[in-house]
Amino acid sequence: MEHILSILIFFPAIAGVLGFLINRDGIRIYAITITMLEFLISLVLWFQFDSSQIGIQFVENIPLIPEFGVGYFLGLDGISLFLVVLTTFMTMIGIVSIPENTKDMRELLLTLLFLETTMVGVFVALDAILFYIFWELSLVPMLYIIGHWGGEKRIYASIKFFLYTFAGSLIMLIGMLVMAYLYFQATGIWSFNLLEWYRLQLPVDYQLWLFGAFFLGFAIKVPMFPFHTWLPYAHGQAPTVGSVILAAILLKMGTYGFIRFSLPLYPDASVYFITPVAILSIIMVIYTAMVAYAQKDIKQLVAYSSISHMGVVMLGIFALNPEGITGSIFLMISHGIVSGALFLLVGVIYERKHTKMMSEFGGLASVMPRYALIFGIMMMASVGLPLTIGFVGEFLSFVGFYKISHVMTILGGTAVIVGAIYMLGAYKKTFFGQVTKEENRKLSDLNFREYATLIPLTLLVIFLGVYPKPVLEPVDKSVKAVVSIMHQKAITEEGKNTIPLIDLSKEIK
Amino acid sequence: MLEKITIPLEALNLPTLIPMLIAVAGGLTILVVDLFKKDLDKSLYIVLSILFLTMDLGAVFDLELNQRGFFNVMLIDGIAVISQIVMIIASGLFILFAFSSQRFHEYRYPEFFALFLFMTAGFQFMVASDNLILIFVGLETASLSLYTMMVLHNKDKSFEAAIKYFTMGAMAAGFYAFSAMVFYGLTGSVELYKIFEVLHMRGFEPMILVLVASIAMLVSFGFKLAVVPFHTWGPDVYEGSSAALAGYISVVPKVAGFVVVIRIFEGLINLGIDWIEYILYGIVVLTMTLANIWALVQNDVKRMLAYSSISHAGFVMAAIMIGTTQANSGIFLYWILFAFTNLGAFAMLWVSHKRDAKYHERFDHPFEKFSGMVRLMPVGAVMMGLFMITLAGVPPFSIFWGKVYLISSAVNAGYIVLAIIMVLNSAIAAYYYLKLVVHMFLKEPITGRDGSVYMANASTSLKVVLGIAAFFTIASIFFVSPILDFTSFYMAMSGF
Amino acid sequence: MELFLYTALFAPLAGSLFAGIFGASPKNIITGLVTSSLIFLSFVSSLFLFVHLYNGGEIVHVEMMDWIMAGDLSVPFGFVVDNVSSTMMLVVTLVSTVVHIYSMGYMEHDKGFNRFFSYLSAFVFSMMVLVMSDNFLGLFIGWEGVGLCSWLLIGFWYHKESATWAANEAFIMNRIADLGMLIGIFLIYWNFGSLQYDEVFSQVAETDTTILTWIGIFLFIGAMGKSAQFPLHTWLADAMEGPTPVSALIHAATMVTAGVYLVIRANELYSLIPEVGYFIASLGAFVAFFAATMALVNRDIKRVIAYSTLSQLGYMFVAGGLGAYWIALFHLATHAFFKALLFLGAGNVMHAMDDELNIMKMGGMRKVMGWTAILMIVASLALAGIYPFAGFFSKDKILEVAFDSNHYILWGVLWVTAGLTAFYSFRVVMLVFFGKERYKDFGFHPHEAHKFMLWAMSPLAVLAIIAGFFEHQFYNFVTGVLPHYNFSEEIHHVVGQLILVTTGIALTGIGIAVFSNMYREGVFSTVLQNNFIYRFLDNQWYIPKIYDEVFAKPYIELSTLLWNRVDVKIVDATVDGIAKFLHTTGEKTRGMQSGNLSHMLRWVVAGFTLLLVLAVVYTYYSI
Amino acid sequence: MEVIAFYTFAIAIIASFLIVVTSKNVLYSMSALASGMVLISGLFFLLNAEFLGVVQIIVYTGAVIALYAFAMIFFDSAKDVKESRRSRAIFLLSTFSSILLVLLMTIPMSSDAVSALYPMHQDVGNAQDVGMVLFTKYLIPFEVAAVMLLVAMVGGIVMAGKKMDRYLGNDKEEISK
Amino acid sequence: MITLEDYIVLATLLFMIGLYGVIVRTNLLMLFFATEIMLNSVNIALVAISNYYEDLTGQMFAFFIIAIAASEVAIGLGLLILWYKRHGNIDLNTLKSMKG
Repeated sequence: MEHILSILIFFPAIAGVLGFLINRDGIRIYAITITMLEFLISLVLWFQFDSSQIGIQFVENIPLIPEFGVGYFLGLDGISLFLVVLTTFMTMIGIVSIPENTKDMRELLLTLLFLETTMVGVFVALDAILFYIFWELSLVPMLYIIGHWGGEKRIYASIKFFLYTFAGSLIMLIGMLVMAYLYFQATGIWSFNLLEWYRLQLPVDYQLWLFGAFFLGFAIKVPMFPFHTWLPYAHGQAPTVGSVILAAILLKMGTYGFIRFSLPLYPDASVYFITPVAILSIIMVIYTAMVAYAQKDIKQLVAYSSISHMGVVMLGIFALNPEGITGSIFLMISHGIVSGALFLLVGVIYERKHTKMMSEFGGLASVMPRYALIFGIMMMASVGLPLTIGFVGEFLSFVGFYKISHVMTILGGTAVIVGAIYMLGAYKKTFFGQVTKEENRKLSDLNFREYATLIPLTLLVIFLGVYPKPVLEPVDKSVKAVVSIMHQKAITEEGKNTIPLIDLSKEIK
Repeated sequence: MLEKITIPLEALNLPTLIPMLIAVAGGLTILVVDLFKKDLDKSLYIVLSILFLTMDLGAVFDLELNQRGFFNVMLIDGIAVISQIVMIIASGLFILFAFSSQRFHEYRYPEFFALFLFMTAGFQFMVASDNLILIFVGLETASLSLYTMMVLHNKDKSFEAAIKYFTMGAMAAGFYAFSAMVFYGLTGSVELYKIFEVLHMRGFEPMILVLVASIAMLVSFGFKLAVVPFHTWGPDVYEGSSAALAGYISVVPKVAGFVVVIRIFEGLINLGIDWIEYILYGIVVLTMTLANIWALVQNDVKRMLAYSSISHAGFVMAAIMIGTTQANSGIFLYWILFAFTNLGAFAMLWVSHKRDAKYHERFDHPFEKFSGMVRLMPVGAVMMGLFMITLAGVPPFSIFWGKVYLISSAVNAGYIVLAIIMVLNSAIAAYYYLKLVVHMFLKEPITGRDGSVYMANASTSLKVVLGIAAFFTIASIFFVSPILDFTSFYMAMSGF
Repeated sequence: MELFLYTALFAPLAGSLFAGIFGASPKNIITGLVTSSLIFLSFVSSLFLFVHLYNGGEIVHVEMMDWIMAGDLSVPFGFVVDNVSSTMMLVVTLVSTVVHIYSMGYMEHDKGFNRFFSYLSAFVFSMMVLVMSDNFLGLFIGWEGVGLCSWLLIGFWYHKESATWAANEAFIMNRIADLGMLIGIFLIYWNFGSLQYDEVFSQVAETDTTILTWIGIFLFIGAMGKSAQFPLHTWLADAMEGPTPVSALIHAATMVTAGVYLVIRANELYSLIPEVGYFIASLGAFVAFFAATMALVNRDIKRVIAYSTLSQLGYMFVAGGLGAYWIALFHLATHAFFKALLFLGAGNVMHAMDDELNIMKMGGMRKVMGWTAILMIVASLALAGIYPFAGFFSKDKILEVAFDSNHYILWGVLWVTAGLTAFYSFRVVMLVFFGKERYKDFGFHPHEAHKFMLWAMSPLAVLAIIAGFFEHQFYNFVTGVLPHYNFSEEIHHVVGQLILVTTGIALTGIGIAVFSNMYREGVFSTVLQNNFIYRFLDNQWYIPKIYDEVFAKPYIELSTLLWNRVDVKIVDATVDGIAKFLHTTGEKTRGMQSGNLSHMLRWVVAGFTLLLVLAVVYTYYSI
Repeated sequence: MEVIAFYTFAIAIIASFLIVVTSKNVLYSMSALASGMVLISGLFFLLNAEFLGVVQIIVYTGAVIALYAFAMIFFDSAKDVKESRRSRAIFLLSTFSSILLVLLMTIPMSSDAVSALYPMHQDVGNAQDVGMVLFTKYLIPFEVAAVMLLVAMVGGIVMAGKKMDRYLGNDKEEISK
Repeated sequence: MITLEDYIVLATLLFMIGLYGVIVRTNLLMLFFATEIMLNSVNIALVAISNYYEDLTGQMFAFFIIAIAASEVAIGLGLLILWYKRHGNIDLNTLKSMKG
């Protein structure tokens, strides 16, 4: 299994290409099988992952453009491991969730397979250019998914999504090129190898600028206020599966980027930018939560809630200590599962009624009790109830950030309040009260396909909420490694003070 | 009386001439064949052209580097060789467009193919010399052939385009001559290396005249490369020419233009004339940005591609302005990658060539024509989409690498702001490329239409061309390294 | 002993899951039986544990498994049964058992019967986690868990708009407080490096008081929410929208006392920061009074009891704040008994009255439901603090503490409140059970509750009567872990007078309630009803209105504004504006490409000229 | 003598070329062009470039003007042409740029540092001198120029040829099979 | 004494006259005349410089420029003839089907 990462990346793409040969009837089974296999491979990966080890594992390194230092360099650590597993898992769920009568089923499924390739690629690429390739490439299938299977304003939404993120990441590309140049100046060799880059200790003003460049790329993806406006459109218009993938995985690419690139490469800049980033994050948390509360379309509401949660993730990351970063990664995973599930749930009623307006519903709890139950669980996970998956990450993120700033944590912590306000409000409008529309009385409860997608998510939400250790432990180790790199590299006094010193020898048992 | 001078044949270094001679001979052969037997099928001429181009290419590969020939008129340095290689290969691929399944007026002329070869020879002379006279003559040979070939399409629009092109070309020729005159007056020479030498010796005095000469040269080549504000012919010429020729115009003449611009302006910049650098900076920014903005509002794919080519040329001009070895090798990397993608894009337009006013009264390739193409002809749509997102610079497809390399060279040379402008322009550009993708993939087809319209002009050769273009575009990641080796080698050899 | 611990803890969960399986099915009495018996099992286990500890057994402490481990943070699922928690467990499971059994009768006609038991058992589980956890985060699990169950149960009749509204209000109010609690937990973690009670409390002595003060404040903010202290009290009255057993269990006996429990649990901490303690006591006293005033005029039987709960919680906080933790706990326990009893009695009344809550429509009901009347009177007497009922002992102790610690104002307030308490509780009793049978005017046909429901209530009644006599044993038991409260010497001299005074005012209150003419005509005369104070109290000090105007409505408006104006019109419009700008620029300038050859040529010349000018300028300046 | 000749020629050339660019009549314009060309050859003679002078006369008056003349006949454009739009902006632009450029070009550009690469020989005729350089150094450009002329010829023939008469307009499809 | 500069100024003047003609003429034939003027003016300067330096290169250049001018005439006229055949005029303003 030396090339398991390559297999993991390219298996769906190759299967996707072959999928063109398959008859339309069989394509659904085919796609489900492929994604399940892919998920199994990722489980094997998890199984083979040596969590006692700190560094990068499963490394593959083939030079592609040696003159320019671009290589096919893959690797995995605890941080990316679960994002990969999440990716394969959510893609599988997403594919299962697609209703039978979707138009152009084959195209949709195969596009999703290609998308999976790019997403896995983003999380395992350790070469900046390779990362960038997957990063950008992921836009294309998503563009198609939103644009082809979306709602009324799908074209506007898809183009906006594409151009916005594209523009941001191009600035990031400049950052990468500058970084490579600085590396070249320092060593005389061109390289985009991230691990090599980690060795560079840059002057603070360089760090600040480069941090800014990377920040734009990542922040748009996250999406941070005020770069978030593409997201409501994208979600509002995307088909259910598109929203699921978008919320569950694509957004994580931004925050992952922060952890993988911004923090270890620019520790001092990270420290320097804590306050501005935190302020933006707090605005994200509160502002978008309030905007979410004002929504009439339940899908938009969930979309805005995603932004709000990502604000918490950002706070966790910029805590710059293991608690916060581990928490933010866990929150990424939990948000992936929960928001994915919420979008699936919204999809359920959309499929039945072809509207997402909350005013069209009401009293669904009596018509679709099981649906209401699962929705309720997911909602509670979303507002971060302990023993659900949402709490662990949120708590850790805030704990971490509390070390940085008390006041800002309190402000950011209002997430637990404002989140409850809009979520419970939405739940009340949709599920409680009398059944206002007669036609809603006939709505059927969940069917087998929907159970198949939602039950695993529900179980995960509870299991990982009760016992997050299998995930937290490897993540925590890798995060500690990152933090210790940051501490070592920090130049300024402030940096050294803010980033805790981790004794890694304790971690190797 | 003058003494007799004897020159040993070896000193003439005749091999430097062989490639061009082959092309010229090819043109003559075609003319002669036509004399003997009229109305032969175009396929003969196409194959003959390809044959001669192949031989030409072989001869170019055979050239020894860094030599001068024929009383120093010929200059075979790395840049000359590599540009010839690029031009010949591109020409060979574009001439394959003539294998269309529809019949076109121009292909009934054997002269078309002869002119094509003469044009190639003209461009070859243009790049393989640093003598302003030979450059001028080569340039005019090529340009005059090109005008004629455009006209042979025999449409109102192509006449109009040719006249516009020709008139502006004549004016540009005037500027070229004027510039050369000033250089000559300043230095008593028309050979670039000598010009720089003398200028340097004179300490650039009088500076203003050096600048005047440079400006006139800039106008002349600004026209040739279609940089703002000398670009105005571009869109009209693309629209007026057949897609086959438009694709050619978007690639090959520009290579020749780049070479000359590199020779002249790099020399001047390297000598330390900052002003040229500033002006080029401004022109580059204007060209990239304005062309992009105009491309945004186009309704016709070909016309949009015209503006996009202008913008891409602006990108490459940026590299010329930067002028480091990395940037210079990036020029060719970029242009090779661009050539293949553009080849594919124009091939798609060519394949779908079917004049039908029901889409648009003026345009042959309005965006609406491609609406819903993915339903009618999925493979074609995927290919076109591929070329479009490649042009937009989505990795890992070909142009991305060129962009990365050029932006990197900008960064390395300290032009961070320029790099940012470059990427922002890429972002703007993405919009209009996407517009086509959106039409093809996301819109519903116009009712009552089938996919045959997209294959109206297809033939096996064209499909092969498409295949080659697509292959190169997709697999470029594996070619970047060799091409880079190759371009860097030649660039380093010629000292740029 | 671990077995008992786990049984006590997980039996309710098992019951909840069992009932949950049938959640959407029609009523099934088995779910009620199973859950009730499992709760009873839990009670028995708790009893075993209690006995074990009472007999001087070791404190039971288990670490079940790891929960959150990240960075230096390590939080296990750890449970501890010590004297405090076992007391709580006993109270909780006892009341729960009663309520479960009672509910089988109360909910017998409800569609959501199974669901109800599932929620109810889940609540018990959460409450058990809350009291048994050995660390702050575990407590927080329970804390939020009971919040969730409270939300579910308040909104149990989800088709009622008011119920769901109240549920959400309760949840959100609690969340506000929870944020404070979380901040407190963060502070604890970063200052002590752990969240385990023992590790934290072993370090408090060496820690800076400022930090401790902050921790104390933030933790207390959490407690304020759960225990509905001013200004986060409004939800509790609204929470009465839930089924009455829920009110009995959650909003009287157990959940709302969690705040008090927290203060008691963190006594090591609060002992070191008397200022905060004093603040807590003051707030408690204020709430005691404040809630009692609202109870005076309310016409909703459950709301009156809810306000009285609030008021009693205030008492507990006074005790807790002044350092008399064991007394707080004692009052907590006794209060649990008589308040649950009171609620269940009210439930009977409601049941009889087809869920009518307005006491004005009742009256003279002792004739049809005598047993209930007796039970209610017992509970009311306990509440009023009349000897020998349980409330007398615990409440009196609190007054003593207030007096003893020289906080005479607090004492005064509490003393007045004691009178008010007596008055309103008997006002209810009188209006419901005595006087004119007004219900007949409204066409109700009340009937006595099921026998087994009354039997189920009986343990509470018994305890409400006798619990006070175990004060001494209780004191001995809980001070095993809680600090003693040392009364000063002087207090022994005045204690008698104090009791006298207090009982006096209580009796006066009762007397006024019973013998005044007011209730005969509908309690308060119309003149009185138009009085400002009456309206002020009737409107709950206008606080819900203020909240509505100051927070809720502006929040909605601001949200809409942010969305419609800021997000769409500014943030998004900026982005689109850039695109539009580019596009418009393109449209505006595409005229440059006029297609006219002369124009094209002129552009070239213009460019040429411009370059010339630039060249001249450059040369001129560079010389 | 030289001065007189120069100014005479200069003024005459300027005058005729001004007529070329301003006259409304093609015939006048063309005649003025022809005379200007001839006058330029006068300057060439003045500058000791006899060969070029001759070439100028032959090529321009002999060939170019003749071509134009034929073309003029073909176009039937002996009548006045309407020249509109003498806008102020164009006038200003051209005047300004002309003055600017002319002023710039008054700056002496020559230098003593420059040495002739292909010096003239005093003892031989200009034609011989030119021939010598043309057929050694500039042989290649010369040959390329030949190709260029061939291209021009081919182009001219093709464009004027009969086949081009098949009018396709813009909307018609190309010759179908 | 006539200096080199006099010739160059003359040439420049003529060049600008030609340029002026190019931008104002709407009759294409006359426009082409103007381009001829531009090229010819350069020839004067080239020959003058050549004479000044006593260097033959300038004359060579002028020679080639003459050749180029002649070729351009051929092609240009060909284009005009085609246009005229179709449209019956050679007015520049009739070239207007493409814009924007």
